[in-house]
Amino acid sequence: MSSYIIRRILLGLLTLLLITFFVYGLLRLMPGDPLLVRLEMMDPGKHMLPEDITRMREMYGLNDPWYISYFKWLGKLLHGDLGESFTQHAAVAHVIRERIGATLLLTLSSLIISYLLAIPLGLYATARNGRWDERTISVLLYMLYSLPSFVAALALQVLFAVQLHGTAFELPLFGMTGDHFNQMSFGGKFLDLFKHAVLPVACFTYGTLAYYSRFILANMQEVIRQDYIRTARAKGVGYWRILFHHAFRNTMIPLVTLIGLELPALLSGSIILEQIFGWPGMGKLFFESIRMRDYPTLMGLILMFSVLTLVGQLLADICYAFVDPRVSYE
Amino acid sequence: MSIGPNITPPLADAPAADPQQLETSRGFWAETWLRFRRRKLAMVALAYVLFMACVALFSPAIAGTKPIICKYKGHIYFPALGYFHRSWENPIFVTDHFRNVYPAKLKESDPESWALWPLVYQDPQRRVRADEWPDHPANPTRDKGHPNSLNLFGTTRAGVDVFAEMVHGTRTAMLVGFVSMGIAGAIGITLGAFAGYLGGWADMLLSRLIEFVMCIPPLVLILALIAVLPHPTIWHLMAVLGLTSWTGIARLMRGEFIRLREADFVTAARAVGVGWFGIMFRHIFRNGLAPVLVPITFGIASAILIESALSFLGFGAPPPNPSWGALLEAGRDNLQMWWLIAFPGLAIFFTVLAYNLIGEGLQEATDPRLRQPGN
Amino acid sequence: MPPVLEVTDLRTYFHTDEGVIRAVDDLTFRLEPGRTLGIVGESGSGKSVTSLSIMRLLSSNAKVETGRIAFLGKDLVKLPEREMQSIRGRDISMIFQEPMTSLNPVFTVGAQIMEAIILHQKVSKAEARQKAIDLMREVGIPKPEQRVDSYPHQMSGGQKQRVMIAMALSCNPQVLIADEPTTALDVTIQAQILEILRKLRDNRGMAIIFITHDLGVIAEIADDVLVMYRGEEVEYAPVLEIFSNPKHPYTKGLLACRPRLESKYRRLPTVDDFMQTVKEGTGFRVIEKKMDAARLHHLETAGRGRLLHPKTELAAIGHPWEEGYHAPDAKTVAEGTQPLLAVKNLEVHFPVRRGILARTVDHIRAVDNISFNVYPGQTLGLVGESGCGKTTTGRAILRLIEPTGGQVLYRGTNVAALSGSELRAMRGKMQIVFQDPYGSLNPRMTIEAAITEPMVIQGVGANKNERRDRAASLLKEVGLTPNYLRRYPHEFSGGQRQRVCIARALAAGPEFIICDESVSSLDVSVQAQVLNLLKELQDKRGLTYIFISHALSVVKFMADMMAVMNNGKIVEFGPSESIYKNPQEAYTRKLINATPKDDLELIRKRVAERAAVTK
Amino acid sequence: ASSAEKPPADDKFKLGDLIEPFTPPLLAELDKTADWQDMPVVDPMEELRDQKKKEPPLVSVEEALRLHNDSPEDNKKIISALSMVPPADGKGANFDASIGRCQVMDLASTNPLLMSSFAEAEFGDLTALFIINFDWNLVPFADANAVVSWKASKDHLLDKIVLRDDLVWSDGKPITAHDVVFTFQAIMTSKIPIPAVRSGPDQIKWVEAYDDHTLVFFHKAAQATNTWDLNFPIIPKHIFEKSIPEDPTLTTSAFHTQQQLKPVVGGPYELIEWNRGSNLVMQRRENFYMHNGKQVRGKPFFKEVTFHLLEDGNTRLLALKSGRIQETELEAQQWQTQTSGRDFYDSNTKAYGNEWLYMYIGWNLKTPFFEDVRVRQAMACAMNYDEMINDLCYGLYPRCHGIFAPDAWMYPKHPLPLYEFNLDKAEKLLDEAGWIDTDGDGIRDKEVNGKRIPFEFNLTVSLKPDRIDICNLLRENLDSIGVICHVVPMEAAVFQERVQNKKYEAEMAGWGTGTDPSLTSNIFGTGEDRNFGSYSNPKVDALYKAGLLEFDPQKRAEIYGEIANLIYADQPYMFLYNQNRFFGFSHSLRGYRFSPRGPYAYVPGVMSLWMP
Ligand SMILES: Nc1ncnc2c1ncn2[C@@H]1O[C@H](COP(=O)(O)OP(=O)(O)OP(=O)(O)O)[C@@H](O)[C@H]1O
Ligand SMILES: Nc1ncnc2c1ncn2[C@@H]1O[C@H](COP(=O)(O)OP(=O)(O)OP(=O)(O)O)[C@@H](O)[C@H]1O
Ligand SMILES: [Mg+2]
Ligand SMILES: [Mg+2]
Repeated sequence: MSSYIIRRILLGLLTLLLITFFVYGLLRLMPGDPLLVRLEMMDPGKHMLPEDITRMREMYGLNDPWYISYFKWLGKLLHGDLGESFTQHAAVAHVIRERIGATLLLTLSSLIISYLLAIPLGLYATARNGRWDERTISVLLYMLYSLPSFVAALALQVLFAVQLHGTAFELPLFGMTGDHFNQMSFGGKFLDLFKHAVLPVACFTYGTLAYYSRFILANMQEVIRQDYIRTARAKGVGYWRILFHHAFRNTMIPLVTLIGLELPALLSGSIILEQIFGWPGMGKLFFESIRMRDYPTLMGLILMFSVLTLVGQLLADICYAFVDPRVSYE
Repeated sequence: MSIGPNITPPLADAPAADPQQLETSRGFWAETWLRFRRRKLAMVALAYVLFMACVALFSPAIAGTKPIICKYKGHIYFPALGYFHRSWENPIFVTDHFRNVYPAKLKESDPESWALWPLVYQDPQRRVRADEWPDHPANPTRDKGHPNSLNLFGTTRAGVDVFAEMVHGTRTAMLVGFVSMGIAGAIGITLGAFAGYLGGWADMLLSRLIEFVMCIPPLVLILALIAVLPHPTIWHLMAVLGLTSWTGIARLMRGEFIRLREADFVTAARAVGVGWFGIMFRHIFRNGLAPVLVPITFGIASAILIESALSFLGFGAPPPNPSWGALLEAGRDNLQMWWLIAFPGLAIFFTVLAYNLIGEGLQEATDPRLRQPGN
Repeated sequence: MPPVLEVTDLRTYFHTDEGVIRAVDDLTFRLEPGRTLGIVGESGSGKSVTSLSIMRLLSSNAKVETGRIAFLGKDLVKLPEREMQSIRGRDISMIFQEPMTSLNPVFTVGAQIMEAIILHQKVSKAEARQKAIDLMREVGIPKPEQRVDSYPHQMSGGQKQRVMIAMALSCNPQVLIADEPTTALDVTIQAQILEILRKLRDNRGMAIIFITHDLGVIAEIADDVLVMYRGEEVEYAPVLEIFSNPKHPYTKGLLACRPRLESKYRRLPTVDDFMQTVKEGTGFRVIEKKMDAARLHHLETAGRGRLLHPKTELAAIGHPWEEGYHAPDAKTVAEGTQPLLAVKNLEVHFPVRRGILARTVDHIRAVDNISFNVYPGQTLGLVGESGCGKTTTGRAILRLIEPTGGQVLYRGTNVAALSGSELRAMRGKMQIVFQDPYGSLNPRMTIEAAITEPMVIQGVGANKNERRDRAASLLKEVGLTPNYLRRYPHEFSGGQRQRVCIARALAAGPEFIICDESVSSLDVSVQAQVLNLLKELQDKRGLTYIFISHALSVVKFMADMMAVMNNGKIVEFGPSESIYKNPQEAYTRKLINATPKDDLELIRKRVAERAAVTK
Repeated sequence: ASSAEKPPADDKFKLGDLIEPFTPPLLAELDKTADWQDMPVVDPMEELRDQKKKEPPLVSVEEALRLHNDSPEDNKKIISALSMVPPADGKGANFDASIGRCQVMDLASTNPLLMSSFAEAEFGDLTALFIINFDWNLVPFADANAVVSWKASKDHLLDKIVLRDDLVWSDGKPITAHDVVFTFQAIMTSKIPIPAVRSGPDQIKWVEAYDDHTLVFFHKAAQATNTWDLNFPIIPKHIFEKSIPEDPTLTTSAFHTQQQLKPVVGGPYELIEWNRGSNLVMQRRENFYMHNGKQVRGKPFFKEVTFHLLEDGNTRLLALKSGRIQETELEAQQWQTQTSGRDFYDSNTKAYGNEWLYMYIGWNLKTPFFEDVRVRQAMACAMNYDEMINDLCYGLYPRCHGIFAPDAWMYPKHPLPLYEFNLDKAEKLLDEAGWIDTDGDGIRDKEVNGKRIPFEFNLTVSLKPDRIDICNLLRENLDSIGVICHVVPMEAAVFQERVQNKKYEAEMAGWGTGTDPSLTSNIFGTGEDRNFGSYSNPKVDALYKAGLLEFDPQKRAEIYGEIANLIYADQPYMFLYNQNRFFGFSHSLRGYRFSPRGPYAYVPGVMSLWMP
């Protein structure tokens, strides 16, 4: 196993190299020019002088062929330097670091909550499959799935931030922290973050429930009719324990795969919800960077996503051997 | 029963056993279909999808401002076909200055003419203006286009009828979902199956490929493609969607194959001499279907939404192209106009529901343990 | 004494696409505490369905149509699921027929036993673990401290079966339903298990329903016997009664055709020699029949005598050819014949892994340096204690497991060196019938597909219809009806599945077959039919078999040469008759002696003992 | 972090390397020859107060707050009442108030030299120090808060400015003429990536500080726009002197990162908190208006100003309605549909300003389709202007009359008549231009360079639904006269690249107004930077040259008016509409007024907002 992991990590580094190389090529292939999209280009009064454009092009290394730029980027990376953002006027590492906390707060809690809800929902659906209550719940979930998040977000904002304004249930309309956050006590900070996170997390979560619970249901149905479930029943094991312990354990391979697939989403955030809730997350950053063709920032983000993706897959693969003893990597 | 001293050797010289009462047996998939047919909800869902397909196919006959068929200056024309492709609408109507308004012009230019009109006189691409059709005022614009008897689902900001747009948008909605998920499913299942079953180096390579594709941000890829493709069309969009969204399916399939390749019945199949292809796709695949059905069914539905997001990036069909997603997008900017969200939202909901019911039905139908009559 | 369990007019039907299957039709019996009811009957006659009906664990398409199952006066048929659940395990527990698929693959066997213990007894985890280890030791699993942490797939068939037994016993139930609990066990272990059951019955007053095909076992343990045939009860009487004075022709036939170690038959009689069934409306009628002399003569003389190794080789293995010692029609393979299969120093080791990084800390030497030859047309019997490596040997020969060392030569070619397509072609010639028939059938393939598939691959049969007809006739050969073709594996009884697997192995027309416990779940009559078929084929087409079994009588009937395995090694190898007559190893002797006996004397003795105990 | 990279030897950092060497004469010499003329030194708040005195409110504040803004008259009333400012002593103003404002875009940097976006400009207005500024009529002046006197030489080549001596940076160090010189040198350094601020200052030949307060600007040429070149923000020399050579990007070194978060500023407010992607808090600077314990400048009205980053229009409106912010820009449809009810007017009001911002569809004159002026005119006839204005623009925008707005001083005295929607005329013009459907496929075509090409072109547009709708309207009309127009919405960057590299056939976009009409020369002048459609008219070129050298306002207006007419006749653009901007204000807010460049892009601008 350990040799497998080491081999995977080495291969992962190679993959990473390939991915970044390829993506860098793609980035440079994208139409659009980081200098031409700058706002200054559209300013009716002050505009960028052609000489300045040439000069900055040189400075940003845009005159080099893309593969040369890539290797320059790589060289810097090996020194632990992600370069400087074209648009944010800061080091890429700094820009990303500023967003990580906010993004994780949103995505991680949403991921946890959605699994915490979806697993019982899926199990419940398995237990009651085909009955009216299960049908109702799943239709509701599908309804939520098709409800656009911007509609839900607005409705929740109107309800909690406007209608309930002044009551105990009031929730902040936007932002991650309240005014003067830095002056708050630890508990106050926690409460403040919590209140700000409720609505975005809710919007982030509800849509995924249908998918996860349906996924769990599908896999459970496969397992629930196996003979060993009958054995467990013969032992007198309670129904829920059978579902949760005996059957659910056998659906772990797809579930672990799914979680592995979701891992990179932890850092990708959501553009729409971040915009609506004024949440300083990674989704906006990524989108903005694409919009502005901010290659260094994009590369920093993609490197991070890629690492996370690879780690997610590796973890999933390792977990296979844990959740199913028949799988081995020797 | 012929159990007795004269045991008939089973092979070589085996006589064709009494073929009288042996029904021809159906294959696994035929039987799946048989069981599927018994699931009422799934069949209703399938009927819904087929209905939508019909709507898509006959959209110009349902809503449009061009006659389905007309006789004009002694010839028969099918101007409504112009909704599928502009060149299918006869140029004579341009030459004769119809300016895309048929009812009055037909009579004016040729009093002899007659025409068969679509069910609803509304256009998916433009606003219907006053006096085009008897007693038909101009479509309301701005936020005034509440659903009414003439505009069943209301109108957009520009006065385009939402009902017509949705009817014609069905085409894209259906096509994008099926084609893109078809591609994704085919690639994902095949590669996942190979990676999981073969293991070893093949798995190492294919898994790296999966990771590689996973790490490419679709947005970047799409924008880069715009540079390469001079005129990206809806087909390109479907291809890109398909080519980027297979990774999850592949991973899930791979997981199932890893789990099942050690199963005894697989060993048994190997012992019988079944080749890798047979083992993978006859033996393992049907047993590992459950986890991939879910992403595929959801994928078909969500492709509808992605399509609109992408055509907004200038990828895919150009703007007057009617699409559910585009309506939702328009509604997003103006939530007062609830009908822009409600109707496409409902359509998407029903589609999600239908695909999922079909998926559920399919999954249950493929499980012979659930074989029981009348259920 | 009031019965713990009373079944009246039980009817359990399956509703399928092909119509209603009356698996159990009008069954009535009662079970008193401290007594054992043995159920015997044709394979597929509804024994398992009866027990599942009692447990209320039938699949969703089955329904108890009428009848009453009274447990201590409560009708289980009508009991709410909640209460039923509390009865299961605690009051009634069950050993399932197929232990391979009945164990949860992702939990260690220890955990599965412990769960049952913790569920019904107030003990801590550590205590439960200790208890589980004790139970495993009790049922004869070697090194239980190590084995508690094994996963089901790491255990041999017999070991899994013992885990099932341990699990069922751990709950201390009032009623134990044991559905063929010893099919995969060698006779010594079987004796040990029977002893445990007896003790539990006698000391705790546990009532047992014991389903088996082995009349010897019935004789050893049962107080009453219920004989089933096609879902119906044909005879229900105390054990002595059944053995001494069977009434129903089926029972008579059954008793008549059980194989004996000392039997002289070349072919075995089947119940069809003693009775005939005639269709009558929806049911059937049985007409008794007498075996005629011609038939008897046929049975005693058909086919060839034993075919032994070449004389030089016999000498080399310590069984030199002695004229007169062997049966008169015994022959040896001509000198210089190339063996069909030569196994040389075969080794298969499984790593034992520990810890998070799953480092290999030890090896289980499942097959430890064994060598033997099998000549064309021969049958090699392979016997040995459960878990000694028989299955592993078989799989390693076919390269279904990569051997750790050694060589397997098939007609002189090294199997390990074959490429993918060559190997596939070779597999057309070499077949294996797996020990676990259920697991080895694809749950999503009809058995028609399963049986015709090898034909397609090996190019047998011109078209679909022809292949189907062939499959149909194969089914008939193994005693199944052709309209089963469209069923899926889960719709069969254990014995039926076993026969499906045999039919599959025969489908491609192989020349060499490994039969791994292939007749263990068959009633004696069907077993006889299948064994006859195998012999017939051997005569006709010179097939070669490796026959793995625990039933020594069966091995003796089938095998020319015999190998006795212990702990992964072959401890004794020679002509089967010589070994039976004169076992050299203590281990072999033990095996032979432990074979259950079913002569009336013994039964009388046991009944008398029982009477003394129950007084 | 990148300091490990060593630049090549000849690539050494040199401050002000873009400035031609020049030895300025002594001040006494200059004073002798220059013939100084006084230039306006104005306290912007005072000017605003004077202005308000000249235009008394049309209604009372209470009435204005009760009004629903449904007509231009109401709009005028509301603005006139609510644009009032407190008297010089600040009576009536609540100096403890804080204001929450929102921005649709985050700041990229807090360094005024790197300023580019609207948000950064507003931040600059609050925190940065400018010497020369301009008012809502786009008339430049020297800011009396910073300047004692401003004199210009008669030949327009010199400007002499004397700074006040009570100016200090937020860290307490005095602001001197040397800071200005340093800033100019920094701007004119090639290694420092200053994208936009350099245009303007690059027309200055030299800046000399004769003492701590006396500055002389030497211009390269005598042009009417010279004073605009002095409109740049000042940065502290003592902060950047050492750090710039180490990190010319101004942003990435640890020191500069710190400076970004806590910049040393010269303006009325200073930054105290900046959370990228979410908000930014500024605080009133004590030592801006107090000097040696004495109040020397007007006290800024707010204690604290917070910028919230709110990209979503609905959220912005909700934030305003629920009182979380006091002012926000509204989208047109919000103005139209979501701000007319009680829930809005109960605690808010709204107003709009006519801006000199026009939308157009630009033709690429280098394509065979649009080189002929008749085709462009035909296009102008094929647009359904009424529907565009009334339906697609909610009737909120006026039609565009060409490159200058009718209320601008440079709008022609005798404008050309506007094109009207007339498909018959359009068809006629197209026929004349040779675009006739010869092959009978319903699409007009023409032989160009021996090849018959159909009239089928792409109309590129950015991803804005309202713009796409308008393009679509044109498409529909063209379609009915046998011209195929594909509306191709494009992501902003692609759009920019295609357009700026002239790889397009037609595009829809808009131009805002600069401070001076001469700035449009780089859009319509032959071969100029932003002349993406390759329009060329020698007369226009000549007039632009003349306009730059003309100092008489009257004559300048005539010149630019003529340019406007020439361009309208040539139709390089199809002129669509002037886009107004809409704002919602809390009832508690006062002092807002609009300019042609929006409500705050002038002085006092944001500084005139206050709360009673
Ligand atoms: N799920 C099912 N669907 C349809 N028929 C079934 C199903 N399970 C069992 N049967 C049929 O019911 C009959 C009784 O099966 P059962 O398992 O009780 O046999 P059995 O007596 O235990 O046989 P064996 O000794 O071979 O295990 C058989 O003919 C079998 O084919
Ligand atoms: N995959 C495995 N991993 C570890 N140990 C294994 C594995 N498979 C089998 N074993 C062990 O190898 C030994 C031999 O197993 P095998 O199945 O060959 O026994 P067997 O002789 O067929 O027994 P039975 O008669 O009970 O079926 C057993 O002790 C078993 O526990
Ligand atoms: Mg059974
Ligand atoms: Mg075995």
